[in-house]
Amino acid sequence: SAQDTLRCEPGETYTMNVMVSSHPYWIPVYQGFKQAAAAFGCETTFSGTPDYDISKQIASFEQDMVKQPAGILVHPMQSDPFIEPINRAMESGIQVATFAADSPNSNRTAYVTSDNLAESKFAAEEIVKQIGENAEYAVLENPGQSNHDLRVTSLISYMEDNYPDMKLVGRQATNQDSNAAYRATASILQANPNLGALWIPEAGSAEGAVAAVLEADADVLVMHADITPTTLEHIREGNIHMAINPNQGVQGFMGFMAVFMAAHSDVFDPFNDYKTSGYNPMQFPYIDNGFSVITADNADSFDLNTYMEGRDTN
Amino acid sequence: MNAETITAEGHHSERSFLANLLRMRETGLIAIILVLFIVMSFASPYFLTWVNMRAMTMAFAVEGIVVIGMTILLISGGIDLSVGSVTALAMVIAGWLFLNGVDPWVASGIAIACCTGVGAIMGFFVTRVGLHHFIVSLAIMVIARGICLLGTGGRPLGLYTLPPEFKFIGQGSLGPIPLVIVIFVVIVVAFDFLLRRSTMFRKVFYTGSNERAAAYSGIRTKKVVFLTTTLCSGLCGFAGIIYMARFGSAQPTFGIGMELNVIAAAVIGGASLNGGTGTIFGAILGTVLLSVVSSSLALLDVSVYWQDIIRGSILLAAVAIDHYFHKRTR
Amino acid sequence: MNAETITAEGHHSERSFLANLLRMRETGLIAIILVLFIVMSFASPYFLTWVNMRAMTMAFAVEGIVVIGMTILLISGGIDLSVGSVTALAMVIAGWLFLNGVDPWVASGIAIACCTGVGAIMGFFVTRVGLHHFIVSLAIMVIARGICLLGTGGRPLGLYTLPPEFKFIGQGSLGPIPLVIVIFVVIVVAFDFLLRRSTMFRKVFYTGSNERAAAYSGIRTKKVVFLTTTLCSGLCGFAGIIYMARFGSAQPTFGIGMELNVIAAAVIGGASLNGGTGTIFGAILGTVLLSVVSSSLALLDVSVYWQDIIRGSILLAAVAIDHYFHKRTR
Amino acid sequence: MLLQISGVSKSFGAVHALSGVDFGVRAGEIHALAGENGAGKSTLMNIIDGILQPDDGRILIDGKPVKIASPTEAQRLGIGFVHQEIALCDDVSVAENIFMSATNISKSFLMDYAGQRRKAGQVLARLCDIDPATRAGDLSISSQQLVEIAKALTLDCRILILDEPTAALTEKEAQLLFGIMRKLREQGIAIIYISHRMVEIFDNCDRVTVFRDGRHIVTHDVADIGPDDVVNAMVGRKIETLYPDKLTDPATDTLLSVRGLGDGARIHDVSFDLRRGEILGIAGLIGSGRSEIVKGICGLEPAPEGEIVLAGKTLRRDEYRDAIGDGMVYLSEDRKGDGVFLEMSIASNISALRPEQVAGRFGLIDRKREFAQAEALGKRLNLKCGSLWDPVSSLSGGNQQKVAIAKMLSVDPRIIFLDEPTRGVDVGAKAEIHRILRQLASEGVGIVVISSELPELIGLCDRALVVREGRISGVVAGDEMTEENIMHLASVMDAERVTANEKVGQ
Ligand SMILES: Nc1ncnc2c1ncn2[C@@H]1O[C@H](COP(=O)(O)OP(=O)(O)OP(=O)(O)O)[C@@H](O)[C@H]1O
Ligand SMILES: Nc1ncnc2c1ncn2[C@@H]1O[C@H](COP(=O)(O)OP(=O)(O)OP(=O)(O)O)[C@@H](O)[C@H]1O
Ligand SMILES: [Mg+2]
Ligand SMILES: [Mg+2]
Repeated sequence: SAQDTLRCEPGETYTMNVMVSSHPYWIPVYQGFKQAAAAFGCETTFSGTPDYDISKQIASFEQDMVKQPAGILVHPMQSDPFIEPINRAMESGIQVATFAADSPNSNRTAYVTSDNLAESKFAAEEIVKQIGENAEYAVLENPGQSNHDLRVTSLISYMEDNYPDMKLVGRQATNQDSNAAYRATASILQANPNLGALWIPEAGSAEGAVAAVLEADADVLVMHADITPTTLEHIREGNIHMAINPNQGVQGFMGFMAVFMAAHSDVFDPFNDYKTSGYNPMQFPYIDNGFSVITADNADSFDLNTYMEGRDTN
Repeated sequence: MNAETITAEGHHSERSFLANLLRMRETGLIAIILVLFIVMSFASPYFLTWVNMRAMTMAFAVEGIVVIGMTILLISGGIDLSVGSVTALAMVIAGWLFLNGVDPWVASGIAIACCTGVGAIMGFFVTRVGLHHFIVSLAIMVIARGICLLGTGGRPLGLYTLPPEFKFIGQGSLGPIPLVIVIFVVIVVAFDFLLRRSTMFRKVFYTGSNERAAAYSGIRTKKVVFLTTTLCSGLCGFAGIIYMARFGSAQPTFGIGMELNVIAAAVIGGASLNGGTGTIFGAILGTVLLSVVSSSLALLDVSVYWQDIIRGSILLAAVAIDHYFHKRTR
Repeated sequence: MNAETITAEGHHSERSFLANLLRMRETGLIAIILVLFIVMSFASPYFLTWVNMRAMTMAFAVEGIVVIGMTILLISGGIDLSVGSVTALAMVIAGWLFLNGVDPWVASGIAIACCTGVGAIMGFFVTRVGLHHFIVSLAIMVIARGICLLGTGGRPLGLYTLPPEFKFIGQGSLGPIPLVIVIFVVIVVAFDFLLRRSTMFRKVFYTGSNERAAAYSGIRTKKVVFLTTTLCSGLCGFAGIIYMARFGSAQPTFGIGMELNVIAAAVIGGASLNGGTGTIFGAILGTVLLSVVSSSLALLDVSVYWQDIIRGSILLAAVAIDHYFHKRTR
Repeated sequence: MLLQISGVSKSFGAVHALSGVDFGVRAGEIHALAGENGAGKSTLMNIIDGILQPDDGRILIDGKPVKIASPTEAQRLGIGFVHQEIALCDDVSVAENIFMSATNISKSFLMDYAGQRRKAGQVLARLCDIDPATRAGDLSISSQQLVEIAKALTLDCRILILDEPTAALTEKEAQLLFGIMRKLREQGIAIIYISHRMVEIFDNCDRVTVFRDGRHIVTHDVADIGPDDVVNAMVGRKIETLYPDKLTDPATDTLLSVRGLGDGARIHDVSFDLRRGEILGIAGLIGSGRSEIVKGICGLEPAPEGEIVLAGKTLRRDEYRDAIGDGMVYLSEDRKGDGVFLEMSIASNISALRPEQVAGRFGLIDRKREFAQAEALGKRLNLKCGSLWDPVSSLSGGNQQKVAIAKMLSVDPRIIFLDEPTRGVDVGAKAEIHRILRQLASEGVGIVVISSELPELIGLCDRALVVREGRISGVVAGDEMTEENIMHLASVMDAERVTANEKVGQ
């Protein structure tokens, strides 16, 4: 029966593969992945490379393949280099789905991600709601990291398209370094006494930016994406207006579902050509894991350290 | 050859103040910074404001403490790639202890002691085992980062519950001047003076200039190198604590890439990578230069993609000009 | 004074093969790697599989080409922090040209030439202006990264439209062996031979060992340093092209932090940071060691937070053991 | 005239090292160049070799003006140069060092290690027995000097410059070198020979030129003048006595007593006494272990066997610091390697042994006192320099040596061990140093001098120990202190070994 089919065989393992594996972003994702796996009696492993190095991540992906897991949920550091390894894995019977970054030209069965455009659209609307549509704003950024880039560029173009009177007065690269963010924000504040809002695509820079805003005693609306304990506290205290956090748990949970379902696709016989064309019938071109808005009111639910109490990172 | 025997009274007496200034190691650098200040004060009306100066100083003050340690280590002939990790280690250790109920002052003391211990381990591998500073500190950089990650589970520690009198170190002001800047200036002046004048630090120069000749002068060169290595890590620990008080958090990933910035500042300021030369004053000027450039680019809202190119070029130009200046006046 | 010391040529003297092997610079390293292999093949059934070996080799083969350039540069007394940026620069230039309609082979040629030019600029600042390699290459590292970001707007260039015969360089196989590995082995063998035996590369050793002595013997030491600097950047460019062919994309942020890995590999393999010593064979062994350690930790599912600590410790242990070995046998 | 220099000038900042110098060398002559320290000899040679460029003046070879831009150029013109300061590549073999120039211009693509080693062996055999496969950095200073000479001999040159080649050599090697020089002269090669040893000049050279203060003073045939004239031209005054009077009535109380010193490897069972007021010499061949013995006493190198008693107190000898604390200092033979801090100022070099001495309260260095100390000692040693704050690297070789000696004197030591103290020092200063040593001795300071220059040893010392293969093979004093006796004690066994080696070599 279907219920028996949708359970793991003993020893059936699913792997989640990432780059910069020590980054805290992966922690709730992997928790979601594990929780989903537990529900189906599956085993999981967490792998990848601690380095920001594509060769090493590919090597670790290939090593995962050596162990023949049932499926791999991968965060490909770059899309194209992963085409060949992902396809090879698929050919050897390992189902692969991507999350948070995609390899669209590969044969992966699914892609789970946050909608960065929706995030920045929400942020833009919130900024306009708070400071009006005739104001100055600035952004910090982290060039080269695609999701951060997207959060910044899409917010700017959304503003240009919908609120042409909003003026972008500062745009600084801070590369997730709180001290660099402190320096950049201090300068932006100097150069633009009428600055109304600051949009930051990640939390590391937000920590430094808030310090600068507080020091300059400036009345600037700070909003950022992702969350750290420190920015959370700033939200509680009202120094940061709000943060937008992707639903990492959903990302991991749905990521697991995607690979698991692909590995158990025999339960499914859809109305299409999969049999003759030979692809996996369980295809999800795009799953949006949604995002949460963190404000002073709900901040208590977003303390990762509290969440992780009694849970195992691996 | 008309050089009279011992004409050397020169330095104190005949030469004028200006001539002395021109011969100083740091003159070229001061000139570059001045030019930058003048250009910037025309380019941006906000540049020469008290608030901007304060913000710029705050941005390099704590890193400046690490630069001091690095400069002394460079003079003794060493180098330390682990400064960023060790700074983060201090934050993580102190933060972790604090969250586990230890008094923040005690926790900070323990953290600084641990960092000093890390320096001692490096010193051991360099002086006793005989390995090169570069490779030892590279390994320690990786290990210390690992400990940071292990201790925090990779997650930043939120330390907003730190008592206000502790946060005062990083966030408070004495009158209009932030305490951080006061601490920084005191440390700079103290170390600059010591390095120029004390017999103890003179041995650092001897050791870095020619280790064998120093040993043949009865200096325990290994001890000197051991101590400078330890001092550098200890100062990193101290800097880490100030960062923690300032940002109210402990980030395990703090300070990645800091080492290159710090070494660049020291070298711009005249420290030689071969040991034997360098001044604290110069190194701080190097820090100021790098920091002013970054702040100015931000103030002028230069495109992010151009910033790296401009920063790199200014770095190159600064050392080249300084080198030229120095060669000419010597 | 009858102690015959092993110098580079010592390998083919009268002494027995075994005795020679024991005295070789690389013996300690080979022993460490062997032990690691034996331990790992017991610890993981997947370790000694063809697929795993291939994956491990692929992971370091291209970086190994950069290691060769760095080793030669280190021997001549230099160092290069810009290798990662310059590798990325090659990818970006070639990728950009290709996307703008240039034939990929021509584009690659231009990219390699540009990287060689970057090396020439560094060489100029080092030999003509008289700056230190460390600081020049640091500045170039920042500038080259800026150019990469500027050229791509910070976004990776997708190059899956590269013609298959071009991709073959990075993705094809000769029989069971990937072409990348073949290229790598050929380059290693060629440079190892040249460095040991050719008169041209001996001058690199002389220059690095004592620049003055070499200059007094009529060697154009500046030219030597200029050429090794240029060669290193050129090899980075070549590596960048292979990466591009392999990954079918050009990433402006590629190779951040690569320099430390590459220098560590060369130093583990016996290259001195003071110049004058080093072998290609040793440096490649160093690369193998670092790579095998990384792969093994991943294969054993060691917690990421422990991986750094273990990697750092093994790095430290490897140089210490090697140093001890080498001191004893000399 | 094979080589003609006319009107060459060179300044370093305010220092005029050479002012309008004329100088010529003929093919087939050995031309001595003499002058005080800092007279500009090495500077001129560096100009001839293309290392420095003249500010003014011309260089003619075979009557044709040439511009020598680099050592490579000089090599092409047939100029070979043995530098005053040793410059070898420590990391490579002796053979490779010797053939470095050849490698540089070699047309062949691959190195011929075996051939180089064979040929290097042949060249070295004329001078000493050094294995050409040895790493150059593992050799003692004197052996390195021999390698430098061998290196120059392999050059196919028409003009050979030897800048104080014998400063670190003993009589035996020096004589071998002179033999070679004479052979080269017969082949029509011009040799410029720089030395502060008058005997060498008068025994081996054809003509002599004297420089003073960067100017050419005279050139004479050696046959026409005597050593006194040369010295007179050099220093502009007469040197009364090169060596001060010796001790007339030796005291009997012992200052330092060494018993059974040994390190189990290179030195064995060394025992001797140093009496108050005497100057004790140590003689021996290269590599006999003279330096090792003295370093062992000072704790600079481990010598666990035996004991050392200084004024009745047995010393602990863990490190050199202890020795300094006890008032024993050692002047190294390797000036550049472990004598001076080249990039640091003269004043801070002189205060290096005990910076506390020039410090005021809280251990803070008082620049005035540091300066005064350097000034006083510099005057005493007749140091020639621009400013005392200039780096030591700006000094001539002999003046660097004076800085090293001043450093020793700065701590008012009880015992001074000097390893080749007058290496590279000119006659005037040498006499001055001798006078100072004698004066110190008479003030009760113990003086031990290692010197490879036997006339100096005999002229200066009251007694001399002779060392052979790490053991004391004899003590000579008074009339017994002759070159023959010392050489005999130093080399009986060695001579046998050398002949044996030569047989094997053939
Ligand atoms: N690089 C330099 N910078 C400054 N002054 C220098 C430099 N080289 C040499 N001099 C000065 O030039 C003068 C001549 O030096 P030189 O080395 O030619 O003397 P020398 O005759 O060889 O003496 P010695 O017998 O001691 O070797 C000295 O006063 C020395 O201080
Ligand atoms: N570090 C070393 N390792 C191996 N052998 C050494 C070392 N140092 C010196 N020796 C050798 O020990 C012997 C004694 O050297 P030492 O320098 O004491 O001789 P010396 O009598 O002072 O002669 P000189 O200084 O004129 O060479 C020499 O054969 C020398 O080559
Ligand atoms: Mg000289
Ligand atoms: Mg000796």
